[in-house]
Amino acid sequence: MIDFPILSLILFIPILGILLMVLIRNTSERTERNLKQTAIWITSLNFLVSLLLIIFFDYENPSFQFEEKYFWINNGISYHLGIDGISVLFIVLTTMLVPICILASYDSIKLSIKEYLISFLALETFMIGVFCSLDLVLFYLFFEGGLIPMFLIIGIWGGERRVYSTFKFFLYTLAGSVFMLLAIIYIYWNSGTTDVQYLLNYQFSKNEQIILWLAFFASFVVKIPMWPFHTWLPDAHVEAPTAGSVILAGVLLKMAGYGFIRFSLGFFPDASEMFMPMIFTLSIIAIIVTSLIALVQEDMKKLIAYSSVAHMGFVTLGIFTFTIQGIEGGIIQMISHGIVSAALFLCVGVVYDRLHTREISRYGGLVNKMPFYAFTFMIFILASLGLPGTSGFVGEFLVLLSVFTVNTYFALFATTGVVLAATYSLWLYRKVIFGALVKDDLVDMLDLTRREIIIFVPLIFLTFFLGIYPKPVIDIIEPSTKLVVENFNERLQK
Amino acid sequence: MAQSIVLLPLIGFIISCVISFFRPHKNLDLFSQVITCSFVIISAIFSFYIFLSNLSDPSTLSIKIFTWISSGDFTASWSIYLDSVTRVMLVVITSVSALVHVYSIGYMSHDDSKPRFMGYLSLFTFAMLMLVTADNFLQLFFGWEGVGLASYLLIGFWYKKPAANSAAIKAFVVNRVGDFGLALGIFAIYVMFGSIDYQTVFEQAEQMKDKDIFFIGYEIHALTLICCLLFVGAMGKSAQLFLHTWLPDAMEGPTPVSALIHAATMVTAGVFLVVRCSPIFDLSPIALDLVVLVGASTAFFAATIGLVQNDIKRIIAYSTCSQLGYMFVAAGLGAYGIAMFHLFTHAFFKALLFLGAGSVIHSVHEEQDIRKMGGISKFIPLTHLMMIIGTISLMGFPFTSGYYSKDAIIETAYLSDSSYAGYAYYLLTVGVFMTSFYSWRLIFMVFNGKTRMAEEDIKKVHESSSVMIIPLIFLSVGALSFGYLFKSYFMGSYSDVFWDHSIAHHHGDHHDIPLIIYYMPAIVGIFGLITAWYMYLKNTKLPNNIAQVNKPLYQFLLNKWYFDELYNLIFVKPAMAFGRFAWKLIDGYIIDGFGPNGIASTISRLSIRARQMQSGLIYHYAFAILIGLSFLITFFIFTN
Amino acid sequence: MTVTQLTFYIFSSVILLSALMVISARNPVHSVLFLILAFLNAAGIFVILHAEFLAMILIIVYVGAVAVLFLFVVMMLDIKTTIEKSNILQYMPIGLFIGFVFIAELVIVLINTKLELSNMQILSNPLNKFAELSNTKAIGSVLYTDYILHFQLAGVILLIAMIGSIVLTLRERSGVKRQSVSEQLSRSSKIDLVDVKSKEGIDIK
Amino acid sequence: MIELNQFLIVSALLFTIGVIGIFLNRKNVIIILMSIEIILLSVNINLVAFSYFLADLTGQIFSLFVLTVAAAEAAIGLAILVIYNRNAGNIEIEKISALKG
Amino acid sequence: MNSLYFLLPEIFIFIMSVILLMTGLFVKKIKIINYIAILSIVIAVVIILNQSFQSILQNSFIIDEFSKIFKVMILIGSAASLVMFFSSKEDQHINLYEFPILILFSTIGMMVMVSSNDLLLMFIGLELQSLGLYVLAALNRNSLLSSEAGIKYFILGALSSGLLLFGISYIYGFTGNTNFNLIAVNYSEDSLGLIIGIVFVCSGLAFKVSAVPFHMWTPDVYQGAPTPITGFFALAPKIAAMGLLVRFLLNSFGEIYIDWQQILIFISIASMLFAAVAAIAQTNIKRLMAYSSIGHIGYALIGVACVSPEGIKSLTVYLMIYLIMNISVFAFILTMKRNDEYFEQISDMSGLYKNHPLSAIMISLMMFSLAGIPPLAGFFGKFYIFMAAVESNMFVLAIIGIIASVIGAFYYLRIVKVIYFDEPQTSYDGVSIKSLAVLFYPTSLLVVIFCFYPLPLLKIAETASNSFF
Repeated sequence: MIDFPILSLILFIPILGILLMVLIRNTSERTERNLKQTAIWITSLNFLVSLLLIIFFDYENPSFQFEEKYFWINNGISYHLGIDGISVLFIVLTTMLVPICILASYDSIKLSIKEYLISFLALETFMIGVFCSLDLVLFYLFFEGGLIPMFLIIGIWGGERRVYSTFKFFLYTLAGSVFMLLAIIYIYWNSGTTDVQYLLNYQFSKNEQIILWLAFFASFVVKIPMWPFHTWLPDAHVEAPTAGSVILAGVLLKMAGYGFIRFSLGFFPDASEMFMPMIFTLSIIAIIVTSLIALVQEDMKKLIAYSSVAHMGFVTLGIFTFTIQGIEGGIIQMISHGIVSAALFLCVGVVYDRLHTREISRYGGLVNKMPFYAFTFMIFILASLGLPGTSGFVGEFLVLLSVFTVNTYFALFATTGVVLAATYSLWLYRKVIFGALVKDDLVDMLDLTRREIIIFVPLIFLTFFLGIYPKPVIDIIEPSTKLVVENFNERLQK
Repeated sequence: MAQSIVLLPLIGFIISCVISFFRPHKNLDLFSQVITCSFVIISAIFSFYIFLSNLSDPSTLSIKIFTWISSGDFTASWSIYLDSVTRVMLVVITSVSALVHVYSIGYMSHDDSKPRFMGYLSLFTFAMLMLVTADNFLQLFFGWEGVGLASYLLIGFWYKKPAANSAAIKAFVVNRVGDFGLALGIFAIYVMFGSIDYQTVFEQAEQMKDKDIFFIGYEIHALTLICCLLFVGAMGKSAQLFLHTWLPDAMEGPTPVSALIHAATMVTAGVFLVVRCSPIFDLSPIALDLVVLVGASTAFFAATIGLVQNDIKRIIAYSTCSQLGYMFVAAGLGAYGIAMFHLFTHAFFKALLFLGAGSVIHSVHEEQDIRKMGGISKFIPLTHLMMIIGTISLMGFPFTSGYYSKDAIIETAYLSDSSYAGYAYYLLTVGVFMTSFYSWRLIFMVFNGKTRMAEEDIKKVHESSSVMIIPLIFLSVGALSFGYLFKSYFMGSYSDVFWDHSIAHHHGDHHDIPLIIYYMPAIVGIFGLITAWYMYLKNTKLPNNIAQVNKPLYQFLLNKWYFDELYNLIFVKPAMAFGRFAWKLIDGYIIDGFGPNGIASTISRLSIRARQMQSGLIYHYAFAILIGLSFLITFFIFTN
Repeated sequence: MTVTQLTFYIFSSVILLSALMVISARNPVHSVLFLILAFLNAAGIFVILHAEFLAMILIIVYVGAVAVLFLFVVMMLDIKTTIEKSNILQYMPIGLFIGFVFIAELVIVLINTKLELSNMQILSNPLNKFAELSNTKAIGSVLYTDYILHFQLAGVILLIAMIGSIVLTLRERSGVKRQSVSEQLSRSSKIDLVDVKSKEGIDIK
Repeated sequence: MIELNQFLIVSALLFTIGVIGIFLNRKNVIIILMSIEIILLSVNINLVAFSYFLADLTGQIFSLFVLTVAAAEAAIGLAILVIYNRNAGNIEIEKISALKG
Repeated sequence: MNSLYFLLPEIFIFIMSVILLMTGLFVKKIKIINYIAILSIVIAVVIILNQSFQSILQNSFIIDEFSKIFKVMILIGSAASLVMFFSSKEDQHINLYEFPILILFSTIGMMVMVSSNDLLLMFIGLELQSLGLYVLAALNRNSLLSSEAGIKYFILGALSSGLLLFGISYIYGFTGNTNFNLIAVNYSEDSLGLIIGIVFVCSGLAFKVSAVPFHMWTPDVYQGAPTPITGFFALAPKIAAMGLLVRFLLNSFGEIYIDWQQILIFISIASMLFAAVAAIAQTNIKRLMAYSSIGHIGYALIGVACVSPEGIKSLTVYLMIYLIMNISVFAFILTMKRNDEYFEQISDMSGLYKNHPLSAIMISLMMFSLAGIPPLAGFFGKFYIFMAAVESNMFVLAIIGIIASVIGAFYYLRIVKVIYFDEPQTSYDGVSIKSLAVLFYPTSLLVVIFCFYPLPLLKIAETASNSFF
């Protein structure tokens, strides 16, 4: 443990970067390069600093660490940061993905690069804030604040229907989360504070729990997204620039999963228990229906987007089993999905940069020209379909295992998702990569550049690391998860 | 040593994987071939060593390498678990794999991505070894899926061929359906036993005998459920009835692959699983009955299809399917040792057949249709010989390997008092006839009789290189002698010592079997041989006539009982249709239409209405004020 | 019915009728005249209510100034009597309905209204405080004391009205020649003294 | 004696006439200005009546200020009307709708 | 003469405006007049801040924290519109020296409004303000739109004054007093006449704050009036009328709030929803801002409807943030001109990000802030309002509020969309005009960094609410 306010530092380094970049004026080619490099260095620095969190993390301690608390709005609502085993990994995931995103858009973004980078840095702050704030208002601030840069990222640098998509994304998620705001306010008046630590031991009456749970649910269900509130996701993904999709899939969706664990389970155990069948049902529908939808997609990104919905279905399933395995499985599934789907979007981005289309039918036989690419893509496709040995498997397995212990019906249905995942993933891979190279415009496709390889290597490494030796990661999560489960069971009113 | 058996192929895979990126480079190609082959050969030698030492010391050995997943009270480790079953499997896998590796050097000599192929083979070997050396169900599952992956990669090795790609996906997906059952089985095991380690599970199995589990609304006997679910996995991997459709299609891959994966090793993983879990299976008569039922049906069903197929590899594939059915019958009847024995012998003669077929295909320039061959034995006599050895072993000709193992199965079926033993016995016996018939049909149509090849093609037919023939010779030795050599260990007098608690044992009274029963398989087999000879060498018009007369039946068999079409109709098409429906109609029309888009358009319509209300005319504005005022006043008058 | 009551009824009915005429007369001039009539009768009601000063003011300010202003503007703008458009009928029913509801509610409320003076504390300017003074004097005595701020602010209101009216209606027409005395007087700006050499003359700009 | 509510009802009727004059009027703006004067007059009657019945002078003072304000309003209203007439060439209510939507 | 001392700010501004009125006749430089006007406002602010609490003139004029805060806000709004006035060029028609003077006079009216504790004073303050505003709306004498705006504003304003007065007469009649505190002593519980009076007064005031359904004038007047004046309309009078509404309702009818709370809830809901929906179809930025202000007033009214210390606090915070945001937005709207010609269509803003990237960022953030997206200041405004609503258990109001804010977010986003996503057009002059830059950048920055240190504003708001509870 260290006393230095390291979380604030991580939060503010990107803001510092923004200020720095605002000062860089003009838009000549050289300054553009300066801008990009500044952004990369700043975010990499932030990544390194965030690694300190892991290094100094106290593995035995299940409660919050690196706490910071300053007076902010009033005695009940303060600037309170802190992380535990559940959140620390998400922070590192975020800080890792942002430099990758910036690197990924190094050449593909030509227009207003400055604003682009500023948006990303701002987004980074918001995302990190979500995972480390221990005050509900602060949490909401970050949770919603991320919409602004994301709106711009999709809207300015997106594809053809970007306006529709970005509005849908923004308004949909906003509409969901405002209810959470009301709930937060209600909590404030009810308990006199919005401090998470305090509220984790605060008992709401059963009826209150139901309403508040639903309000939080409204926010998370859209964000995660769960069927039938998922339709914004494919649109947003399809139109977003590559890096935008990466962040969207990699981090933004996880906020909701994190919220479910931290708040829905933490504050409202009775309501969570009560709504468990609903969550399960929706998750199952999400897993099966969106997998089937993914099966018939013609657009690569849309396919991956729908698969994200299915994967997130596993996450919610796991979380709402209220078992250690389930929650840990959910977290690992989120982290894994953060890596794998991010990488898949990057993979799509690679060919999109070259051919400027995401239509599956425009591709075919890329392996002939791009062996490295084919290899990389293969790894992530496999991880996405949950092959043992890759990160995708561990989470999925733990989730299904825990679901089975809770309810065999749901386990039965959820497991069919595994079969479907294999189908659509391999189908996509086959259409894009395999086959003879017959399309004229594919003849000149170049394989991964050095920059792209640099992007993928850490992701590949992590995919396997998490798949083969996830123990260090689980060790970080375990004490806090245990606490969550114990807390949940203790406070359950019979 | 045990670790190196498992790891060497992995290293080989990684090296060739790296090499494959720097293609095309002759030296590197060679390097990768040498590396992978030598690594696998080394591990084969080690395996033999371990196997032979097992004959004297059959103790169980478990080496934990490191923890894989540990969450709450759930733990699973990477480990190596050696007992008799594993040791047998190690021998089968590594030796066949080593031979196939070597064989591939020759077979793939014209391919331009050799390192990749060799790498995949090594990867497969690694995954298969992981499967058999697992000490818990999760690692087993890892290997299980790993071999699925390797199979996928190898079937789709010639990625330019659309059929190969489809077959690869089909193999993977159908296997996944099996895995689905296996995974559920593992979950159920965890729920019941609180652990998924073999040792814990098997030790506690006896106590769980009478426990029930609540599964999808029913109270079910726990062990039966577990076994059935595990068996679903086994069915997928071993291409048993209903989940068999991928295996014939998998023949799109290169032939060494078929030999290694789809004959000798991967498909037997299902049998391995049942044998491995024999302590549980033994406690669940219902599950065992199911195994028998499915196994016997498959044995019969696959054989019927094999009768009429024309693709050389597909015939052997159906034969594999059928033989796997035999193994399951044995396992299902509680004769796990016999099942393992048939697995063991089958690996060799089936690999021999496949590699021989590969050699044939290689000689006749990638032609696989036996109707377009014929009379080429004089060009490739060695191959012909090897194929005949394989075939006699397969048909169970006395004193060949197959004879011992297959006979044992049929005898067991005859003797067993299991409820489906009779059913199995008759089907298997008929199966023997059909096996013999289609095997010989293949031999006769390929090697004997008048050639049906084009003039210029037949001139180019030549014997394969020695690098391909030598593995065949090794295998043929196995196919001929291993049955005799090891029968006493697997099922005979030494079997108790040999298996040493690694499988469940039955010490039933030794019944006397009527001689006619004892010789029945051999007689039926020879009868099959004669029939084939008559139909395909003597009276070559007969097959056609029979086909003409029984056209529906012929078509039914030729189209593999229409399973593919049926699945297409039941699963694939509805899934796609539902996907499209869910996408366009539910997502697009209902959710979006009434959700975001609907609300948005409603609001914008309202907005236009509101805009029209702002007419610009003062008296309208004043009127609005008055209405507001009247409303408020009315409201208050009526509330007070 | 007493005389007071009678006069009240006469005054009020004339007020109402003339008010109706104001809004319905076709000729705006007539409207203004009816407005004046209404004011005059209102002054009468004021007298009934013993507010003599206000009655006078109403006549002086309203009839004398405001109404005349109206009349003046009506004349100045030369408003034509327009023919009613047909669409008035379209809105008439709903308008009248709302108006009717409105008035009905007011009347229903007012019919039963009674002041319960007994429980009221009237603290600002109860008339008994000025019992000995005339109405005008009483008003004057509070207007410049208690209401000084209000009174001054009313002055500001009138000032604004004045400034506003001037600002708005003052028209600076271009091309209108005006006499600027100061500019005329400051001759330095307009007159150059030039030495004219003989026989050369100067250029006239 | 005349009751308070009689005055109030007269005043309410007058008020309503004024209001109706604003929104049922389709002629010109001047009539509207006059309607406003009628409304203010009704207010004055109210105030004076209350003043009388409450025996309180405040109502009359109030009424005085209302008169003042009414005068000022009339002045400004007419001024605006004049410049509108100057710009548009008419003061027909139906035509005052350049700003809308 | 104690009383006069307490009236010092009002008197000072009055004297200054009369002096300016005189000097204006001789000084041709209108800028100088404007500078002096701004200066006098600044001085007035200083005086106000140094005033002590007092109620004078038989308790009809109150100086307390609430009135001081609101007066300062009003003066800031007025000063901001005077600064905006600098941007109008010499040849423009509103370039009259009466402009600052009229604004000063109106400002006096508003200051009286927020201090008044008496129906009569309230009415006079209101009229003082309104008359100035009527003239200002029509100030561009040669423009048809401006004079039409003037005429509409005037007629409807006079009508609303009529309603207000009618209501006042009833309140006076049924309580026998005009002083708010005395009214509070005298009302009888079940007097329908009184309630009708309250309804009428509320309607009149709702007109002044432009709450639905008394809002119809707002878009037209905003559009027709010259832009600096529109800015003024959006800033000061709303705040003044809101302050007046609060004082009137709380001081005189605080006890029977159950009766009038319904009115506020109704107009608040109507305002929020209607503004959010109606703004979507707008194409003119000034009209859009009109609807925006209607919506914001709807939210602010929630604060009043709560009738709680938290409610008044949230109202004050909301109005302060509203003021800051609107100054910024109107300063920006004034920069939307090419070759000295104003462009008011939203579509004219396309491509702003290319020509003026910084102001594009700022105005976009401002739009997000208006939409109430965290972490910008606008969020905190709404946050406090909802805090108050939830505290008072007005969940329906809060839920409708958030729904409206989501709908409303759409039209703010549309502006961001035009700025960033649409094809660029010819450039504006940009925020090159110093006077506007002075307004635009600091306010924008304030909105962005508000979240870091919101405490001062909250403290101020708290003291404001302490004046009542």
